[in-house]
Amino acid sequence: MEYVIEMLNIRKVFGNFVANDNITLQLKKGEIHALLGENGAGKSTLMNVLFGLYQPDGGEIRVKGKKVNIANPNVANDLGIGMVHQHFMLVDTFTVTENIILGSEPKKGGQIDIERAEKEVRELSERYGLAVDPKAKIADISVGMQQRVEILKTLYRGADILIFDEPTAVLTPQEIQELIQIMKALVREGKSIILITHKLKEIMEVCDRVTVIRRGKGIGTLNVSETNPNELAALMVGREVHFKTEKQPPKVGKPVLEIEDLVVKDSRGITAVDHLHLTVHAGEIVGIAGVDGNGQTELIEAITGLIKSESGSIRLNGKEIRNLTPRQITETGVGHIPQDRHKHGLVLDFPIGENMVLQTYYKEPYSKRGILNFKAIYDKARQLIQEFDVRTPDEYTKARALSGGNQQKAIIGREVDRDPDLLIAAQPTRGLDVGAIEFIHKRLIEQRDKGKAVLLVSFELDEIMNVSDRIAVIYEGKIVAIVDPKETTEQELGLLMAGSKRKEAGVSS
Amino acid sequence: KEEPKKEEGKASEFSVAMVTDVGGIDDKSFNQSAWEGLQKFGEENGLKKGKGGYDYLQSKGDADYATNLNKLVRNDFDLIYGIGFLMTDAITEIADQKPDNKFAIVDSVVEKPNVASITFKEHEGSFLVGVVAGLMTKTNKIGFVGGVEMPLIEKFESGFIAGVKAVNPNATVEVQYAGAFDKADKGKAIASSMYASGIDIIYHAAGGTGNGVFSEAIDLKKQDPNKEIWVIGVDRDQYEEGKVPGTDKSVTLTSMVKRVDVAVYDLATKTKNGNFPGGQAVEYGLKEDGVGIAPTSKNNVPEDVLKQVDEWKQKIINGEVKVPTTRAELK
Amino acid sequence: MNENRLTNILVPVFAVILGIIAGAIVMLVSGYDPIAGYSALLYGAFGDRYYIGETIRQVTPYILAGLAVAFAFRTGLFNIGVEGQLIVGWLAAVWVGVSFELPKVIHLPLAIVAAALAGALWGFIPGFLKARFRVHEVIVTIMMNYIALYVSNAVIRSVLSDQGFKSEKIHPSASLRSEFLQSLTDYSTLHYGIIISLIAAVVMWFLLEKTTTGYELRAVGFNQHASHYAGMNVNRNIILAMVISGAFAGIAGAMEGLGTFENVSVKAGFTGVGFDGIAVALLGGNNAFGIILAAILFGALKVGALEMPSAADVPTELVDIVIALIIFFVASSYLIRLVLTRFKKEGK
Amino acid sequence: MLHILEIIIPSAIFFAAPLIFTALGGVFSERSGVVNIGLEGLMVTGAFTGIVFNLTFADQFGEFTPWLAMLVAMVVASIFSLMHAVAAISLRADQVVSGVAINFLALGLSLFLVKMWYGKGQTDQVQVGFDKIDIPILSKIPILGPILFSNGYIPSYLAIVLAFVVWYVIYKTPFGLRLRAVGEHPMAADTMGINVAKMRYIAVMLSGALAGIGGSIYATIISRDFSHATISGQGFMALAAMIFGKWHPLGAMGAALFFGFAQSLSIVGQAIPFLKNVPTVYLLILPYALTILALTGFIGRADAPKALGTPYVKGKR
Ligand SMILES: Nc1ncnc2c1ncn2[C@@H]1O[C@H](COP(=O)(O)OP(=O)(O)OP(=O)(O)O)[C@@H](O)[C@H]1O
Ligand SMILES: Nc1ncnc2c1ncn2[C@@H]1O[C@H](COP(=O)(O)OP(=O)(O)OP(=O)(O)O)[C@@H](O)[C@H]1O
Ligand SMILES: [Mg+2]
Ligand SMILES: [Mg+2]
Repeated sequence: MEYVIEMLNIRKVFGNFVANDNITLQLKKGEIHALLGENGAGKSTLMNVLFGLYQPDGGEIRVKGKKVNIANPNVANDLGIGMVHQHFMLVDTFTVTENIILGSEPKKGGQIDIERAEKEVRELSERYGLAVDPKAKIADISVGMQQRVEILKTLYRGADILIFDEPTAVLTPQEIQELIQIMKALVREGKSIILITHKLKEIMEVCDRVTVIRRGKGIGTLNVSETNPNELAALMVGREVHFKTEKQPPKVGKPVLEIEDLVVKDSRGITAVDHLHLTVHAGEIVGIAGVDGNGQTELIEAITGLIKSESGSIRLNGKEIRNLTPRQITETGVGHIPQDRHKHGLVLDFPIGENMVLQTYYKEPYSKRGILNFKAIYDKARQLIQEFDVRTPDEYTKARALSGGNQQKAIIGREVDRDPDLLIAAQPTRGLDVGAIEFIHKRLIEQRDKGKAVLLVSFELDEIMNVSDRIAVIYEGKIVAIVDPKETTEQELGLLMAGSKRKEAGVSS
Repeated sequence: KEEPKKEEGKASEFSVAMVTDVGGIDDKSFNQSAWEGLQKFGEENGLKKGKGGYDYLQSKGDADYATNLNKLVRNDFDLIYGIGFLMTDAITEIADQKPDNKFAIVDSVVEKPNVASITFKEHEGSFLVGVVAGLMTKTNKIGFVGGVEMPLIEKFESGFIAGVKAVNPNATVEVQYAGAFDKADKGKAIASSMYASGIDIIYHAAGGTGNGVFSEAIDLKKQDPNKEIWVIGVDRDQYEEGKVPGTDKSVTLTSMVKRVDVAVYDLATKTKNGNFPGGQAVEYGLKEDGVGIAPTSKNNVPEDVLKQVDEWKQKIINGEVKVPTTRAELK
Repeated sequence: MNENRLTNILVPVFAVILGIIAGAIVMLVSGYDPIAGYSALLYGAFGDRYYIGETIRQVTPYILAGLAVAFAFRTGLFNIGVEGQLIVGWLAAVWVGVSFELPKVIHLPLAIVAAALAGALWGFIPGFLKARFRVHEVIVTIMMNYIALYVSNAVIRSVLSDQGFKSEKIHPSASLRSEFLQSLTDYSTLHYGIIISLIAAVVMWFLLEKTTTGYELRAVGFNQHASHYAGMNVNRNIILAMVISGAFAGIAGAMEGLGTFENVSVKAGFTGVGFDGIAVALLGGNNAFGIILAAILFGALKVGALEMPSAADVPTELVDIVIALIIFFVASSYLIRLVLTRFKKEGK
Repeated sequence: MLHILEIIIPSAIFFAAPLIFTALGGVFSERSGVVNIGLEGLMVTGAFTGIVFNLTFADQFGEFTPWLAMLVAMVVASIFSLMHAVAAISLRADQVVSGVAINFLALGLSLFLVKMWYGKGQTDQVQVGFDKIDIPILSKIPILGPILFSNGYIPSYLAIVLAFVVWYVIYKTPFGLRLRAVGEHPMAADTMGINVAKMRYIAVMLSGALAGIGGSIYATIISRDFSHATISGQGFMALAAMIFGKWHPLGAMGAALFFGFAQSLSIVGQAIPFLKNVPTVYLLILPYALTILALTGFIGRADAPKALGTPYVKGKR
């Protein structure tokens, strides 16, 4: 049999919820096989079943033709199955080597033979072109590097079937390209790969075949060469999807956000934003393109008051807001869709309703003389849930219980509803499926058309190119170029982001 | 206000009970002693333990005193003891509320017509063990470990120092308070530092804290059997507490016994016979055999020293010597 | 939604039942008569008006200590320092009660306010250290307990002392005691504090659930980052939470100082009320109404236990075992929930 | 001055020893991600078991009694800690709450049994304790010998040795690596084939075992009997030592020694000339105040194991 893995009619039930409903997936030796589906379609669940983290409630798994019972990840390891998880499974305080050897440590006496381990890790990383420093602490290395550690973990255990669960969601374009090369190298070495991703372009680029699932059900398996992104998207969502969000030319008004000579240090005291200039006008979307770690996070946190900046000026509608408190800045008219929705965006243990007034609870009509008015709060919540299509049982449900996409919609609803003059959106679609992405893009453009200034930060070049009216490229804390999305290419942007080519910095805009 | 009717049919029996503080009836101290007196009284009068006979209630904290005393009132005991000065407030209050009941308090004075107060001249007993210490010390350095610094323990301290100075003006007495009656660890640490600094006899008036003093002395003695170090026990004969394992020796030089049992027994008998000394404060001293030194003292204290102790005892009983009860009087 | 709420109520109920059954088993195994034991307990807690009075008196500080623990819990903090805050509150209340002579309408509230302030101060320190230096409040509050104990003992000895180990009685104008309540309960130590503690429960509920301050406190308790993002002053809220929690604890101390004892004496060790407050808060689900019920239960158990040795020969410690097991079952509520869900499914 | 050190240091060490054992137990438990506020109760269990065993079997085992009592206390306390393990690991209980329950239960149960067996509130005093020794050779070193190696109890020295052993186990062995992984990121450990629940059970039981030793040596050396007041707060101090020591075995040992020193100073201080006039209360609160200051000053932020306090539920994110 040519299949190395066969998952036949797999069924997995959580309580009353059927996450996997008779899904079949067959993996050929030496292929890269994509697994595609909306958020919550059941992809991670299926792979967790294969990796032994969940036990299936029905169906069977064959490895190289032999029926197996994968009772736990140890069994999966023994069968040569390795998994790179959607959320990294790395111990931050450990070194690269310690993470890799965890669970199968080489020993000398009763002690871990750390030198041998480091040597093995170095050898392995050289063999597959996965450059890492075996002695570095995980907390100190980049996300891309961390992912290589994840891959090394599986290789160290001799896996020849690798599962990648949304590996590119957290990577920069450069890192994605590197990963693609790594995957190709792995396949050349005789490994087989299952790749979960929402990015159809990636599937088209590296995959041989693709299996699509929708709401827990298998839709079918196609050869990548015989399909196209539109078909895949339609299969996945169950309807037509528009990738290019339609939009009118911008009606640019007066400057809303004016940043001059801004200097911000990061938590370690290193200059992250370095004498930066940027202006965003009413009625336009300015996209900030850049490789992760070039000061985007610090820039946004400085504008919104989450961290203090060193010097320079930030004006909103002409009023200086630099180093005001977050509350003062919010009240001046800034809305912020934060990058990390769990950390900053929501109080997960509050009901959706109370989350909807997170910045406005102290104002009328939500409270009067210090006393909350729950009727007003939940009326507002119901309205926003309706308007922004937040899928939740009701407004009393805890935010924690919602899927990422719906949490994001709730946040966007809240921020937009406050009617801010400036809307900052940081990674607003990270990890979301195409349907949700489309919805969110429409909302951003709608805000622009209402005459708001929108500042969009994203690592997704597609998103930047698609949604922005102007693109500001950030590199090492400076805006190194301002380009028109209609006149640029991904290649040019990529070069700018890598700092290799400088255009006239956009002070003049 | 109406008093609950007393039950019928118990007329002939006389019942007594006591409330202990947190120490309980096995505290190797006054609670235990009081209970022994009560038991003796009960047995001699053919009473049963429990309601209608003789009984005790142990308190688990300050808040229980009043409740426990009240509980005994409600169980119709004829005479109710509160053991320890901590019970003072509770007895005072309840004596007012229940004027028809008879109460007694040990170690404190409550001036109410239905309360008999029992106190001891601890300073007199302490003086005698002070004499022993003063005569027996080799280093002329003596220690005193008190539980909590308060007037009652000051009586022990002052009497003891007076005793030492009376026979050995050159000896010094170092005084330390542990701040608690149930902190053996503090007792041990204090003892450890005292012995290390050359003190060879420690008198403790510290209840459970004193356990630590014994433990340190025993351990030192075990390590070096030739070491001349002693503990003076308090309240009861603490000879057993000082036993050094593997030997028949004890580090207990002598003990200052306080015969709470005698007093409790005495008062119960008087009350049964219709002579309840309500409103009076009875003080038990050397004369009344209410305090004294333990009979086991002869094991470790030579004959001649004991003879001198006896002489001093007579002087105190005669009134020739007046033992100070406070530091001020000591000076 | 409703089903969830039902489970939330059923869990503590089952925990209590299981705890009591386990206590009976312990008695059986140890050769005691569980029926006699529990009857004595019941009698000792509610047997007549005197016992009822004593039980309510015990419930009073339990409610307040429970509120103190719960308030901190709800705001994401674990206040093990209720014991120490209670001790300083007690001291402050008695100090005001002893040192001033004022009309009752001023004196009594003043003494209670002093207790609340003292407790609040004792809560402020760990709150401030957490806010300013991110020091773990659990250790600081543990340390503050000891400091409270020793400092208050020293103050009693040197400043308030009557005979060296306790203060004088407070003036009647600062007392919570009442002839009326005493005559009603045959001279129990019952005092008006129970009313204050019930009011405090309402205050806690209202403050947390109905006010913007409560909203902020809860938000900060759940997610400091999101609260900062939303413009709340995280540090201020951490401190405020500890201060309010400490104030509740301080008032609990006032109940002892102005009601039960009417003085304060040198303590050899902790009162235990503050630690029992943890149990009360947990059983009460950290909610004001639940705390009242839990305090009644624990108060009855504690007071009733005193009857067990004399009436049934059972050591009072049995009650501590029962309380411990109840907490244990509440903590392990997953088990109870699991059984409940099973049960419901089968019922359908 | 030297003489004062000869007084203070040995007593600092014997105060510290029970704390060291217990804090090391805490390190195991918390490194695996299980909060253990129940250390106090586990010490109570150890103290109770140690004393009862000693009283019952002193005649049979003579000089070995305290050692056997220590081992039995270790076993009993580790079995008792299973309750915390079951609640915290298998039943997903709030770990702080379950620890509080352990504390209440240990004290209630042991006093209940004391009353039942001995008919009174506290046990008799044990007759056979640990011996004080001067360590051969080392105690002869000038200056240091009398201060550090004389007049000590063997278990105290064992405690210090054990801290190094625990350090080795946690930082140098596969078991230690897995233990730390489970406490930092249990799901990562799970995907690496490590049985998270098993590791945590082992860790909690180790904490029970070590706290049991701590409790039993405390009772045997210091109080010599068991009562409600025998263990009163030492478990919490051990917990503080563990946190103060940043969840590191040697740190915990250092912190415990520091507490022991402060405690010892507060008692011996009254006998030191220049401290004599300081009111006792300042010396009494010194260890606690210093701990707070130390936490605020030098190590402001102690980073707890990341997964501390969260039950691990397979498949939950
Ligand atoms: N542990 C669980 N308990 C209950 N339900 C779960 C659990 N894990 C997943 N689910 C349910 O199964 C569904 C499928 O989840 P899964 O994580 O497999 O989705 P996915 O396809 O990987 O989505 P995404 O693209 O967002 O990663 C979820 O929508 C959720 O409702
Ligand atoms: N352990 C769980 N128990 C119950 N429901 C769960 C559990 N884990 C996940 N879910 C459900 O899974 C859904 C979220 O799925 P999933 O995490 O795949 O979404 P997502 O969009 O990928 O979110 P994220 O952005 O966090 O990755 C929600 O409906 C949630 O209720
Ligand atoms: Mg997924
Ligand atoms: Mg996802």
